[in-house]
Amino acid sequence: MKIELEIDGRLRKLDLHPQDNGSYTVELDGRSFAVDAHLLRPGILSLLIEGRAFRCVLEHGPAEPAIHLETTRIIYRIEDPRSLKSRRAHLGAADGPRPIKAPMPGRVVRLLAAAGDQVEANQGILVIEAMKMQNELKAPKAGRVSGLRVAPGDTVSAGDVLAVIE
Amino acid sequence: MKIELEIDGRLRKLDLHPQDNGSYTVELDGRSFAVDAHLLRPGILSLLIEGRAFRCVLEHGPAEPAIHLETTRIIYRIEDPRSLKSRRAHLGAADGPRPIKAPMPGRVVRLLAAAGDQVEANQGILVIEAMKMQNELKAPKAGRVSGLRVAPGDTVSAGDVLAVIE
Amino acid sequence: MKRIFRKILIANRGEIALRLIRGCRELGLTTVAVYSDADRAALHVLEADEAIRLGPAPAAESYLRGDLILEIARSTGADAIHPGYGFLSENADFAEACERSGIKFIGPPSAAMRMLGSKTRARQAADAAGMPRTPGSVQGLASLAEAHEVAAGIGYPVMLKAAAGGGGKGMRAVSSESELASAFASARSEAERAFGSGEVYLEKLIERPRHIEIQILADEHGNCVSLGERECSVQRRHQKVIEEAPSAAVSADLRRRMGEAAVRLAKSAGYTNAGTVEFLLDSEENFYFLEVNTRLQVEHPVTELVTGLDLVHLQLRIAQGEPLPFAQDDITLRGHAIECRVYAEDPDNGFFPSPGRITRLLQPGGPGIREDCGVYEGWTVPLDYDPMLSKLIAYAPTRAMAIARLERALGEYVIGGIRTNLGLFRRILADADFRAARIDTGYLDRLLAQQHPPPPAAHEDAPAIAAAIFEHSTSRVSAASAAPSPQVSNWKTAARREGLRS
Amino acid sequence: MKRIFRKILIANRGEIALRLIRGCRELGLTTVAVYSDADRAALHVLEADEAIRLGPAPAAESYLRGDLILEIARSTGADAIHPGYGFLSENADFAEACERSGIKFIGPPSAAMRMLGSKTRARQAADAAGMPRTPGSVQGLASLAEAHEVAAGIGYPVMLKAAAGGGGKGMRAVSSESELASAFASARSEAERAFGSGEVYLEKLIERPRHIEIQILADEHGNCVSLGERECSVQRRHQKVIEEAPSAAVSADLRRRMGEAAVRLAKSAGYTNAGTVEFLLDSEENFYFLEVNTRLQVEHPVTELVTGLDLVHLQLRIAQGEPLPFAQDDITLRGHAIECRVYAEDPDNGFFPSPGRITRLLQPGGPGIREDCGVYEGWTVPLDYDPMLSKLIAYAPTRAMAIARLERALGEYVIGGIRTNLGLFRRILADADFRAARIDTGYLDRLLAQQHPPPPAAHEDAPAIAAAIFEHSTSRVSAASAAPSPQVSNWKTAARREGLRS
Repeated sequence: MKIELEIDGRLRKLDLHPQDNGSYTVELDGRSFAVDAHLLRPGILSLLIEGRAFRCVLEHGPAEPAIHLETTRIIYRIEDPRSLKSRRAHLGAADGPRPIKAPMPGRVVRLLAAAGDQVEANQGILVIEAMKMQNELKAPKAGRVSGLRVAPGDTVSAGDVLAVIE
Repeated sequence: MKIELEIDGRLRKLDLHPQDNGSYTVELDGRSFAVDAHLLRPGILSLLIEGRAFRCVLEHGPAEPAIHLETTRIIYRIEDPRSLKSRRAHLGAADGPRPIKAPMPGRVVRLLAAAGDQVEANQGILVIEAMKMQNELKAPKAGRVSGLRVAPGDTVSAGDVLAVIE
Repeated sequence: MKRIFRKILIANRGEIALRLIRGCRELGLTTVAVYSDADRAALHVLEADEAIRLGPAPAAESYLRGDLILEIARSTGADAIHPGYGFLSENADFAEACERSGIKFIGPPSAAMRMLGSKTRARQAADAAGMPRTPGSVQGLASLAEAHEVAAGIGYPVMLKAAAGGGGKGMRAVSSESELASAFASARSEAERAFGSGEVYLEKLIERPRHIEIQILADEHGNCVSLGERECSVQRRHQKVIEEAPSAAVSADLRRRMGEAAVRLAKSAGYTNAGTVEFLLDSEENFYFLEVNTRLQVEHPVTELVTGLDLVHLQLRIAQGEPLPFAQDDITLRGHAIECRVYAEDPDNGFFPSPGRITRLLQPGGPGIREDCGVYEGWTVPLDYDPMLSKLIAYAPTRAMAIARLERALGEYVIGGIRTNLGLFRRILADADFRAARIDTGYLDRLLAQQHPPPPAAHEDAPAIAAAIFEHSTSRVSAASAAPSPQVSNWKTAARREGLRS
Repeated sequence: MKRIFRKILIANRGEIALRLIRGCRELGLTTVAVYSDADRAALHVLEADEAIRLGPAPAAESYLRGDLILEIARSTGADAIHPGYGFLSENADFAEACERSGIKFIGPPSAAMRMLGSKTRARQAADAAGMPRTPGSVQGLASLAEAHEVAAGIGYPVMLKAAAGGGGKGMRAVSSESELASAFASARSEAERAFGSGEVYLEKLIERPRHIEIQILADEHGNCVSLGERECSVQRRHQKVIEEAPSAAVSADLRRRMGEAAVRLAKSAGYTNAGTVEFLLDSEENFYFLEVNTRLQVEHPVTELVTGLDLVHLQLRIAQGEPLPFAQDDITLRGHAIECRVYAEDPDNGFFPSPGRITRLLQPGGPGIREDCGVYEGWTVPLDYDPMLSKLIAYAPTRAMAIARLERALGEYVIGGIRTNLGLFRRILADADFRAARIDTGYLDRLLAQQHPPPPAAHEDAPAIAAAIFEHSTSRVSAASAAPSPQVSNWKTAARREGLRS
């Protein structure tokens, strides 16, 4: 089974050859590993790679999937090898308009910029309140504010696009 | 929804009338309760009955289902109201032949009785070993040993009928 | 007066409500939980003996409704109310309403709360008790002119603080005269907004102070003891993040002197039950009275671990009119304890709160680890309250071993579905200054201002291999659905795929 | 000799393997786990840094394969082997093989193990060290005639014991001369079968003794200290069930005298590292040497909690050649700790073992609770090893509060899918004799012989209502499968129904 994924900012190509009893031969970027894998529960994997032991915990939340491995949390994204479109869309989006999304549900407290304003990167655009704290959302790049769709007092959900910097 | 169940040795008849937000009116043996129920996870229920709070944990193992409630574990059995057969079979089995079942997987170590022997209630019939311990299986009632199907050295699974006392 | 409690109403939520339920149960007391609509599925509702709905999610309509809580105490036959921390715990009016209705408020008398609850009045009490405090005013500043006068008298830099303050609100550091006017105006209006009182006062700013606080216990028979100090210098925006006991900066002699000062203040105010006297400590071992917290603190477990005592049990016994079961000389400290406040917030993204559903929870255990946790796998952290999920506390013979033990426990800990500050603790615990106990109240903000490299990868390829195998096991399971096992359900498979693709 | 460890091989499984991994990690040491085929999915494999397969499930083909384990230690570059308890931990041949191969065995020298491992040789050593023991033989009985002679000399009742014994095997109480011949024959043959040696000896039977044991620590520089006693009188068929520290029956003076005797014996044997000297204590406060366990004990956590020390860290430091970091006078006991050994067995059905899949695991937490657990929700307890799942330990200022805390924690604890002895602990902790510490090694068997009423129902109707609502929510979910949520899967629904109907 061939799998292509983007992990920790890198594209990796793997080929899994299942053997007996949960062991695999893995080809990864041209190298070959013997791997022993055992799923303890859905989402919790005991992985032995050449004698080294890893506890790998799959996180499936509202955002991208992630692997918790020792003290790190690593986001990944499975690529469909037959479709290059999504990958291009994902990797090539640095220059276009950038949205400001609500990172969590909350209420809009203040607007710090107006539609049409020219702003610097990291300039505060609006403030939302959640869990008794006020949090400033900043411009991801320099540009012009557009599509500012909320007003003070509005309730927003995680992932809502609140404004776009063009 | 009408439910009939056998619990803690009693037959109980309930009628659940779901209200809003997880609350129910429960009719039980002619009385009526207001109950607020919230499933935290599958099998874990927070139950409020007239202000009293209960943590109810459903156990579904190889044997009958059970409820863990505070410090007790209570076995139950849902009865199908349209079928009296299973209930009769279940409640009326005291006098007939009684099986001796393996309570856990293990290996037979010794036979203490032979097929055809007349035995007392609680007399040892055979010994099986599991988890480094030897455990004597006893006659559930006085009677004649029949169907002794195992020999020393045999491996047995939980629930296997090893002998019958007639 | 000797009282016998049978039933206690817990006027709180989250980890502290659960901790109080446990403490009550261990003393044979039954508990009444109260909950808002956001908390119907919370652990404290699950674990209490009784549970009564308060109202909608906002605290003002639920956990702050003292009238409703007193009514529930009456109707359920509760003998006493434990307020925990936050919410009504320092509300003298509520304490007084309890006193009037004959239901014991587990905490000090309302009169002592009023005397010590206002920072300006507490500063006056400190003067009367002869304890050191920062130079500055002991009453609210009537005008900007008065502020200028006081600041000139003690010299810049100075701090403006709200008399009713807490959590850093209404607080401004002022480094020179030119900044005073605007700081005075903004501190007043912020205090007015936050506390309904614009009273502010002014004190000398102590440079790079440590935050050291003394735990006291006082019974209703005139006995009062101190249980040593906690160091809470690791703060972000005036919010404690890590607390420990004892402090590496406090010698036995300093501990004795600070403890005596705290006890003197408590006695002068007619204080009873548990309380905390907060101090700033400068680099010359001078300590300055800061404020009194007239309640159980979030960080009380570190004191419990080094003293071997249970503060909640003692609160309950004191409130029943029992004398303290020990004298000052019986208190000995042993070992070292460190607490991490685990929050639903994202340190990699400006510490934004991160409410939502906890899809995975693997908790640490074993020797020397205590966790006071208020959540479970499947719980949805609500928007409406503070984002604390849990307190992870390590105890060991020495500070170095307590750090090592916390690092070990953090390595076992996984919270999935929401972001948390677990990674921040790993960073702090690995920092050379923290390990050497070179900390002050500005320490964490300085650390966070530094660039920090991401933690080293455990293995270059393991994450990619794990992701691929999760994906492979998912597709294998789908194909083999003819033989379902409790381990891998078809539905879960679908859920995992959705997770992977989203 | 000073050694520096970097990597430790853990030659064990279950909770103790996990506890050792944690101890190593806290000292910055990496760990190598070994596992049998039955344990591929075990926690110790998941949590170690490295993991190597040993062989098939039977212990003789895996955890008892000293040759294989040494080979793995060599090939992984481990500096030392920690044997835990059981398996190879008291195997002097294995310790000697480690010594020869230059890999440190974390425990005493093989010579000390040989001297103290045989009960008859240990009795000779006790005599040489001038410590009290039960009257009787100090060598194996050559014949029945010699047995008659010794028994007549000390008077009936007497005990026959296997020199290589443990766990009650090869042990017979003999109340009169007429029983001796058959008891002698059966003890010999049982000892031969169990240990490969039929050597038995004979000692005076102490009536209703308490089992009291002293923990010692000895370094390689001639220092040896005792860390107080543990009381392990609550036993079933000579297997410990509940252990506590300190013992309610041991005064400070008795503790000092028993500790001194234990240290004297250890020093005379050239003992190093952790060890336990077991005694019987009669009702007149006379103590009698029983045997030495030349390893870490299952019940070491209660000593850790009352001394504030970490025995695994100290074992590792001693094995690296470090001197003990404290002297006898530095050891103080504080508070009370009680441990429950949680087993997969069915107390309501003759204590039959209950291996199988753990379908539900809710673990207690909060103040004063430590759990050293070796299992997880979803783990299948294998047939092949002893049935211990976990150790639940409570610490509190007093024995009464430690009992109350354990009761609270047991109320939070749920293990589903297999049967456990959690209910037995609730029964013991509620028993008036246990609460008054009126216990001896026959206490639990007497308690179990009594009829006992089932625990009172929490609520007459709640269980039936809960069962009905579980059933109702199941059918509702099936109907509403158009909107699946992570909480309730269709597959789970099916599984629950099967459970309900089976």
